[in-house]
Amino acid sequence: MSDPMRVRATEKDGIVDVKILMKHDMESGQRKDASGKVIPAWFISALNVKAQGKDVFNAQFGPAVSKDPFLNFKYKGAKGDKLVVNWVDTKGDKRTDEATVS
Amino acid sequence: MKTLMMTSTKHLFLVFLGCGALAISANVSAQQKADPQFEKMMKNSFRAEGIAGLDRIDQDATQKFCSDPIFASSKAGAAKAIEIQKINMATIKQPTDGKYVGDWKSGEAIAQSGRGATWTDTATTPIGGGCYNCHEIDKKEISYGNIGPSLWNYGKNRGYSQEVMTYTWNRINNSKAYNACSNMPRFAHFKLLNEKQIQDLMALLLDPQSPVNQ
Amino acid sequence: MNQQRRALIKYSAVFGLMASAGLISVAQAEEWNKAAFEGKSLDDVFKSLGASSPDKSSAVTLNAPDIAENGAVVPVGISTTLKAEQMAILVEKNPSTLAAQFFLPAGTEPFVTTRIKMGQTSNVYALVKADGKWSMAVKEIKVTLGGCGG
Amino acid sequence: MAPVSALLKRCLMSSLLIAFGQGAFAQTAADDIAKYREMIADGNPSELYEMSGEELWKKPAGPKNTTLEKCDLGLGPGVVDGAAAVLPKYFKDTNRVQDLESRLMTCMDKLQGIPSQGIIDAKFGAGPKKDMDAIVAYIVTHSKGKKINVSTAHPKEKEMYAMGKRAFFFQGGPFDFSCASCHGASGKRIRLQDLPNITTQEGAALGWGYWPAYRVSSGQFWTMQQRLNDCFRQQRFPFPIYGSDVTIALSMYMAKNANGGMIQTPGLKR
Repeated sequence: MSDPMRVRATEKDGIVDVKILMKHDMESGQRKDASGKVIPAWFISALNVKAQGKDVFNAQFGPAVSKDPFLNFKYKGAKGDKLVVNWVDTKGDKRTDEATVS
Repeated sequence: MKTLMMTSTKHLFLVFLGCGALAISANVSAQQKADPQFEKMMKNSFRAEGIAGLDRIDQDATQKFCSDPIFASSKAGAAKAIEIQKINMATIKQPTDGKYVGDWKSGEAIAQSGRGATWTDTATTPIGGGCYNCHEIDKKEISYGNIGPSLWNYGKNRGYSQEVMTYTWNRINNSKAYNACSNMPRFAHFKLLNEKQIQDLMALLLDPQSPVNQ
Repeated sequence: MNQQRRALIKYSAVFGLMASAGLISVAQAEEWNKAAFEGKSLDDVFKSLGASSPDKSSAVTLNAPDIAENGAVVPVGISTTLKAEQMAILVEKNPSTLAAQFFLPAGTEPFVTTRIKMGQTSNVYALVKADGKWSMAVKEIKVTLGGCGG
Repeated sequence: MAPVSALLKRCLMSSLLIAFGQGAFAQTAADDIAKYREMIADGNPSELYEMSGEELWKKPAGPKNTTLEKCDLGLGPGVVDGAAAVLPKYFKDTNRVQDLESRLMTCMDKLQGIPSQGIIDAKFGAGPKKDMDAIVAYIVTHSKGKKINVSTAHPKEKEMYAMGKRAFFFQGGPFDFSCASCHGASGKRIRLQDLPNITTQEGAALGWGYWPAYRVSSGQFWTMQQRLNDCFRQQRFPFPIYGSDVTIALSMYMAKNANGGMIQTPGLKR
């Protein structure tokens, strides 16, 4: 099972600032291991964020997003909003974490 | 100072010897003594891994001398430094084919690479010169270190005389021949670079066509 | 139902999984643009995004450093005064040009920051789609060699 | 350094600086690098390690199925806050000076029954060392903002400092490098990376205070043990054994020199 995400969300003047750190190797398919064999691509390909059950952000990643991906976005919301963050990777592994806007 | 720099390396070298000779007279401090406890710690703290054997922490005279900066910078140390420089000068061989200048393009690649000789390398991993780690060389490379002096316009400033050739050859082969505790590795002494590679590095600095001299 | 099943089969296994797991709605999965992520040039990606030739616009800001100390992590942000519904980051000299794209529902600010890998010094493009029209900003980011190199 | 070489160095450096304006050129690049660092500072992936480290600290493990919550890191059993700011330190129960990692190995051994050898032999970032990395991230995060306050009052601490100092200047290997080759003078860089001068308080605080750190170049969280290990690799030395005295002695030398500086861990490094 994958490691949890770190989700920080703070509200100011009606705007919620969301920062997400995900634990993922984001293998690009360009790297070689010690024996010279190409390490196959394996990366988070899509991410969805819902606030109070409604989509606020969708991202699609290619292999060029950095290891342990970081995302920062903002939406119109309020303190106490319940965020649900989902991602899925190219092997079908997935992860869901929740956070409350402070 | 600027003029001194621009004239010739020989003059620099003479200043050098002059200072060294002055320093020989007084002899107060001595090199730090062997400390059995320290040696025991070093012996017990490392293990061989890949090509990096434990013999790598057996010091030669130069390394031992330079591991004691207090003594090395003392007056007595200055006399010893001359001795160390002589030992190192004696190891330098001039190019077997009499050629000092090779191909600056290969030289640039060698100067860029900082690889080789670690325990994650193999005996056949090409060893780089790692020159940009410490020197500015071709101005186009903005990622350069400053532990050593800039080498931009190296030949353009010094000229391409045999004197400059020999000095530079020697300095790349074994920098400790001129400065006992130079931070620069002894590339020929430890067989880090071969003769061809050193000729190519020479070209980077001393081929009038090299981008360094534009 | 039948129609939906057929649609699912068309997607890569991954997105089928995503959809069947209920993580991402079928509508979104349909939008996932495999061709765009496999594009090897700016034109490939522009075409796949339906952005034939985006205009450079001062309304789009690409927030990124001039020099990256390491190509493995290059911070890149896009913001705009336009009412953005979609954004994308493209790296001209990467093996695959499109790094990431984002979909912003109404109520989400036209702002995003992420981190990308760059194999070498390259132009980086920030694309913004607003009112069905694509605009962009471009900036060269220098990727430097660092450390001892060993 | 011998006066001769000092003179040569001064001649070369100053004349080159004047003649070619090297300083100004490098400054622009340095400013750009500073901007880059500022941009990535927000969102340090060390946090991901810290999260799992906290879990591991509080989760029963090992043959004794015990947590680490009673581990004495120097400020008493179970005290995590500020513990990293006083290490390395002499511990009576083991009768030796220990750094964070070697002390954690003692706790894992004594409290949980996990033998240290398996941790020492593991590859970095794998197996029990992966857990160790996370636990270290958790501990050091709880010293962030604390003043570095390392003691050399105990004779064994004093001795460790002296040995660390000697090890710092010890040259060896085919490159003739010591720690001091790169970290013994101020204002120096390798490529575009600033090299803290560990022989000064300011420089030592910049080094010691920012490690352990997440390295963006490798995408890994590195403990100080791993940082030192890779320094020795680049020095072309043989392999320093995990938790060995030379690593603790060097840590003691750095930490003591850094006294009064601020712990900023976990850092975020190139």
